[in-house]
Amino acid sequence: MDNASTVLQLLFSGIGTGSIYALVAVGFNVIFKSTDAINFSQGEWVMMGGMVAAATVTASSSPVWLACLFAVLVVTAVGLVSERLVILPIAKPTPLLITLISIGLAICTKSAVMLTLGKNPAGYPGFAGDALVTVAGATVHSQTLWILVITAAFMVLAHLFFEKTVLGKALRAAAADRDAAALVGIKARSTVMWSFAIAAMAGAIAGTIITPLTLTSYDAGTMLGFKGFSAAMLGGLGNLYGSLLGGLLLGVLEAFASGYISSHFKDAIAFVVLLLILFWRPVGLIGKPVVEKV
Amino acid sequence: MTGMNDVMDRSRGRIKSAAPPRRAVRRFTSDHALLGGVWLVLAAYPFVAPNDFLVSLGVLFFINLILIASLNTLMGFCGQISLSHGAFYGLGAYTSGILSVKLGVDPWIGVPAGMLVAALSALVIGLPALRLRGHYLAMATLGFNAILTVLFNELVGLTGGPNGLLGVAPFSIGGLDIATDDRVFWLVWACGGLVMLSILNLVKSRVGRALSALATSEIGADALGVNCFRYKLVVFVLTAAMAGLAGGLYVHYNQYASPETFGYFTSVMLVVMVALGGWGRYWGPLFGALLYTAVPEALRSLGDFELFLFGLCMILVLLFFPGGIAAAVSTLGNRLFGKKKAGGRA
Amino acid sequence: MSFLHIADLQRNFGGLRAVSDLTFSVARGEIKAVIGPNGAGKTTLFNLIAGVTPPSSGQITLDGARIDQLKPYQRVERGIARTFQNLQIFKDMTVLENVMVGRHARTRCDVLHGLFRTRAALREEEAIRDSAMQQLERLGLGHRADDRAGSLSFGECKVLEIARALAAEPKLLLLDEPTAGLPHAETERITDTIRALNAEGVTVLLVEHNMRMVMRLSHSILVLNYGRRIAEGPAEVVRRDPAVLEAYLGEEDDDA
Amino acid sequence: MSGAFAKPHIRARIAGAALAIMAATGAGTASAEETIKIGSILSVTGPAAFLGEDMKAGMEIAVEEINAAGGINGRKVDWVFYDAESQTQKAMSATRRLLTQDRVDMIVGGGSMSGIALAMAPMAEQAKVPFISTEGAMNIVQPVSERKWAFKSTVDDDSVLDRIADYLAKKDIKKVALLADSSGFGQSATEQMKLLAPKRQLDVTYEAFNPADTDMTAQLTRIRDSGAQAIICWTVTPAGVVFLKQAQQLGLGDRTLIHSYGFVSQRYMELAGDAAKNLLLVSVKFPVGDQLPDSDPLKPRVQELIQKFQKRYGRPPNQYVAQTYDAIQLARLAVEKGGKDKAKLRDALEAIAGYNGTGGTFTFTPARHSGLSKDDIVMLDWKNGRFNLADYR
Amino acid sequence: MLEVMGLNAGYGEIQILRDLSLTVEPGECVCLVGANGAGKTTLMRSLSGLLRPVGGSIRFDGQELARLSAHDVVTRGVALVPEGRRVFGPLTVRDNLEMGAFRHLWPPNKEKGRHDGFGRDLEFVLTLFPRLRERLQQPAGTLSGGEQQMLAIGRALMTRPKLLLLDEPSMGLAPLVVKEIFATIRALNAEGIAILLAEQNARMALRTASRGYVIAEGRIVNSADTAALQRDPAVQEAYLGF
Repeated sequence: MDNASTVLQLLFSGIGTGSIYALVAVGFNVIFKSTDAINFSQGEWVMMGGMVAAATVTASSSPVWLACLFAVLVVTAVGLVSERLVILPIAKPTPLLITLISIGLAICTKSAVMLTLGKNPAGYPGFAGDALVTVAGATVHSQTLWILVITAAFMVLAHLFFEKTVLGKALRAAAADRDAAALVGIKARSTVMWSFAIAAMAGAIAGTIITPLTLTSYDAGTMLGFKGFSAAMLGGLGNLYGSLLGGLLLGVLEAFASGYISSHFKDAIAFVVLLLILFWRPVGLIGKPVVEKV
Repeated sequence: MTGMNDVMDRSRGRIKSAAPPRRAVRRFTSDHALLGGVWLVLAAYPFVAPNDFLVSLGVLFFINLILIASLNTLMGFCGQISLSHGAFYGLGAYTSGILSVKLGVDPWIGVPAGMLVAALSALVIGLPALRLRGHYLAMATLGFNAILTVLFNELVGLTGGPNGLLGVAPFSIGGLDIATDDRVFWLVWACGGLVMLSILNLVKSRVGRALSALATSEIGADALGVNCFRYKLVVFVLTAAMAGLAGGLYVHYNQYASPETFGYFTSVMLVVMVALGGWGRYWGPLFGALLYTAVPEALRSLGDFELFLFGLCMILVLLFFPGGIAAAVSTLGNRLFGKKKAGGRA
Repeated sequence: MSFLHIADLQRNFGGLRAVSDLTFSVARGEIKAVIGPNGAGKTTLFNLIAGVTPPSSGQITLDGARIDQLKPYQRVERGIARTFQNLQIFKDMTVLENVMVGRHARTRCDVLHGLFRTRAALREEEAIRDSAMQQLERLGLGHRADDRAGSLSFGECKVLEIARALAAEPKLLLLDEPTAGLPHAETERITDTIRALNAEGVTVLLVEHNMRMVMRLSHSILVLNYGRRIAEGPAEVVRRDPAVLEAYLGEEDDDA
Repeated sequence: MSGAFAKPHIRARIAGAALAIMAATGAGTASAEETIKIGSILSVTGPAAFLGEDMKAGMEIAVEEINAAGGINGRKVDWVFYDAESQTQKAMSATRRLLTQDRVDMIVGGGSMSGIALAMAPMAEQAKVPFISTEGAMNIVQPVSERKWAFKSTVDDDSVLDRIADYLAKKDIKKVALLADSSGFGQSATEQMKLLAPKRQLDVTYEAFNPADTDMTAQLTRIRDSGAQAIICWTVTPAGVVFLKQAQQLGLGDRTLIHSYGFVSQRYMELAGDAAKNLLLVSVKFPVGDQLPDSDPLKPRVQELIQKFQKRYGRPPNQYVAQTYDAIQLARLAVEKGGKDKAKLRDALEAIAGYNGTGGTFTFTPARHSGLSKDDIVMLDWKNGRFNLADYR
Repeated sequence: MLEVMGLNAGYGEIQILRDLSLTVEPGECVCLVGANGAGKTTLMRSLSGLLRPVGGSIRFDGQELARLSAHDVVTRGVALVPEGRRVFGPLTVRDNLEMGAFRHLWPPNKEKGRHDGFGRDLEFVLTLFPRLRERLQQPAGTLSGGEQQMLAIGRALMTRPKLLLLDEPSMGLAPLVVKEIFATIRALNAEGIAILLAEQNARMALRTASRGYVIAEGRIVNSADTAALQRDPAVQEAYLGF
């Protein structure tokens, strides 16, 4: 149990799951930055991505990647519409109220998927079928490699979006200072809408790429959302790179806790470490403390 | 019941006899009288409920009330979030339940022990966690709940694991088992009343004032000599003990406990119910507990649509009454009776 | 003998030195004003004395005892009370309750007394209420005692903050711009109140922009700029100091 | 509506509209004289929903069948169903509703999850109402001294494991790994295996996983290193598919992979794809009813139910349908003999012997409240898109 | 050009501005002096749309602004340089300036040849503040206070305002830097941009503007040309206290 290939095997599985957590954490972060709220529907969007893709694969015999693309578009639209339907009408949007309403949104999203796509677990083959790949003595499912590639690509694209495009910069500007952004003509409420769309997209991507490995069902979202939230906190809320770090760290932590300590208690172990990190660095690994002004 | 009558009589006597400096502090305020009245009305419930099932919902109502009221004290009056109330609820239930199953300990001893365990664990987690703020505090408490959920599930030898803890003894008084719905009702009715009374007392005390001060501005309260951290911790521990009490009542009523009752989802829903009832309003938890107990039962006949409608109701209430139902009721009351009250908190 | 003594006090925020190598004293019974342009470090200095911000280095001594490591509430118990420039009013409580919170450091009944509403707690409560009411009436806010603090005007909030601080029976009162934004009449009354308090033996440290008030009220003035002391002394001396004029009012020259 | 109230007390205002509505939803049914009232609780939402749906369908078919045939001794079945939402608390509430509001004669179905059935059994016990569980765990009906009123229509874990041990013995396999999920279903198997292993001289490595887990690399790596020749996976959740895929991935595909009876689902096999090609499943005979030898007494009934289900739902049924269908039929047998008297119903259940259902041949005795035995269990594999009988006896 | 009539504004139950009126003519530089808390910032926030006034009107070039949100006010040609600079700390200097031009860059297909317009505006700002050119790729949060003030003004200019509102541009800045900023303000005014300047540093403000208002307790208590105000002892009393 302690040879190099085992370590590598665990590392791969940790990074694979961790990538998913990271994507989910990005979703949390994007919405957190524009609203200061925790969006509980994030996990449901992950589930929805997988469910819609699976339904598409079953219903039309379209190739998996096309079905996934379609699912990502659908869920992104759902995110956008959700914001218009339940967040925009809030008369006085406080972070707390948005958070609470997002819990209601999560329940509705979950049950809407159940009512439309059914209760059965769903899945589909990986992008390269179920082929296996051997890397330095560790055997991994080809989909794991796809997960790594797509997560990396998403991170790079997200980075470019936020650093190079007018809209991305506007979202960052609004996150940094809502009033100052309004003063140059950036509508705070549109940035919220865009952030919901981006968060839903990140979630849906995570959902579509993990489903070939783990399957999904209408109630699978809550747990993934919870893990993604933990990853976001671990990295430090409001930081894109923190999400990546937090997600990977949580994934690897779980894999090794499960591999070397106990698979019964691996979640508990992961959370104990997470709490210790939070107590040591109260704003996450790369979070910045907010100085209160008196 | 007689206790409550007593309370009210004494309160009247006190008003008459009290020497009248302009704003003398009375032992029993109008809120105390209202609480006594409400509890008397609630006492009528078993007599009008058409069957034991509805009485059993009444029992759950009081258990939920204790949970939501204790969380409201922490969140509404003290401004601190806790997503680990489900865990404290579970610690109360499992401690007392396990003591009963494994050692045959009497529930009258087991329940206080469960409250103690819940309180101690709150102390241990609160010491580091309450230094965190906002979302990070939420995460820390949520993480604590996640850890305990794993323990409830995996310590099979103690808790019975996912199959649950079986064979918990009911409360009994002098050989009389308090096992049926109508008997348990009086027990939880009394416990709920005591919890509501102590919360009312606390809110109306020097400490309660300090709590609402620190909820608004910790820096402001600090500057007036309030040891904010200590109070946050004390209230966290106190409300954990109350949740432990709810857990003890739950386990000896059902004579069973299983882990998923005390999970992450329960903690989140309790927070939602605090908000729906009326954040930081003394009477809010009454509405929150009513919603939490009755709405799912009322929607049950709708089958698969239940969950969707439940979520929808939640969103609509929050959109139209962001202050919760208690706020809506008091606004309505003020409009009807043209009252203009200064302190809208209690 | 100095009542409050500050020695080599320094506080950095990131790379910024908000307060730098600051040494000064306040004598018992003195009214001392701290002035300086916006951002000179006055509020940071207050936060350091009240304990909101821990110092990066240096010492603060009150009545001969070090207090720089104490928590804010402990400093209140030692006799320091303050008001805030950005008001920290408890908006959802009544005016009277706000002042009653101010009595906190001088009262004892704790959680258990509260839960059981003991006789001791009730008796204490009565005392708190009376003394809080007294403070309010003394500052002319008695008629608003039962109103929600959030409904007070800006000026009334300022007065409320002072009343609240006084409820803690301070020996040293820190006032952060107590009259900023107040109409003339209210400014006058607050000036009189501060003078009266001082006559009762309360030492006052005051940040204020209203120069006339500062000049009339204070026994000495400390001028800060960039977190450093640029002048200190009686009003007449300070107001003629060219460094002060330059820092505080902008340069005199016209060639800009 | 007022007639629905059992105790006509003065109604106070606080009872409120909500309560009145609730009282009306369940209590307003026809007079209890001519009907036999059966209450059922299953989870058709929540994590166990995918089981609950099929289980509910099995009951629906059985109830309809009985009522179409004119009821039981002339009494129609009045069937009351509640969703447990995969939550024990909800199920207990629903049980109280069945017992005190609906006043059912019998409860059939224990919430689709062993944990729920375990909580319901003592309640039925206290109310002295017969309870036929359609869930797996053995302590639902054990010890019989404390479970006089509880019966179960499913196989017992110890019989299933014993049956697997028979198969392993046949193949001369001694080193085994048991990978069970952390639910009640999985934990019960681990417990039973620990009792059985020494008796059958098996060397067992125990591993566990969380049903929500997305990754089992760590557990499977340890199993690989333990040198187990056969791996038994014990779960009803989709995680079982993850197990199959990752076992392939880690090169365990050539070892004997066995899934428990909870995993016999066409859908899972399709999702597992190639990874299921060498898989064996322990099962009741139902999924392969048409392949049974004609001598098997179960064959006609099984085929009948399969056809009925297929016609109604347009897909083949799985064994969950059989186990709830049988449970209702067992209730019917009891009513035929015992009428509406609950104690007599109980005794009648206890006296059922050699009844050929769709899931097996049921025999209850006062000492044993599980109707099925090792003989009702077979081994299946998945080839050419269907389940096949791999090992009959 | 700007005509404020009977403006009432405040926060929650607290009213700050009471029946306030003032005007700014095209190309004018008007200053607003008053003590801390007198209502200068509240007025600036109301004018820019950050705070919705309770009553009164704000007319600009004949259009009513009082009901508009900040992101719409800026499109009408009124830009605020807020108190405390409020630059986008994590964004680079160049991106901050680009955000100033957000309305012209987004949505993308609105206007042809927008890049030319953007480039010209950028060049104008960088010529005005050469120090920003050296720091184009630096995060705005790392700039010194003076540089941040320049950036804040530059960002507001990128919105192509007809009227520039400046709230306490000298706050917390060294005297030399203050001088520089005020020189720029005069230069901008010379370019034809109308300016309304709220400032505690009365000497500087009164020297820069041609006309001034004195504000106290949320009301205008005095208005005159700046030369007169500088000599007026009542102003000295109300504001300076000397």
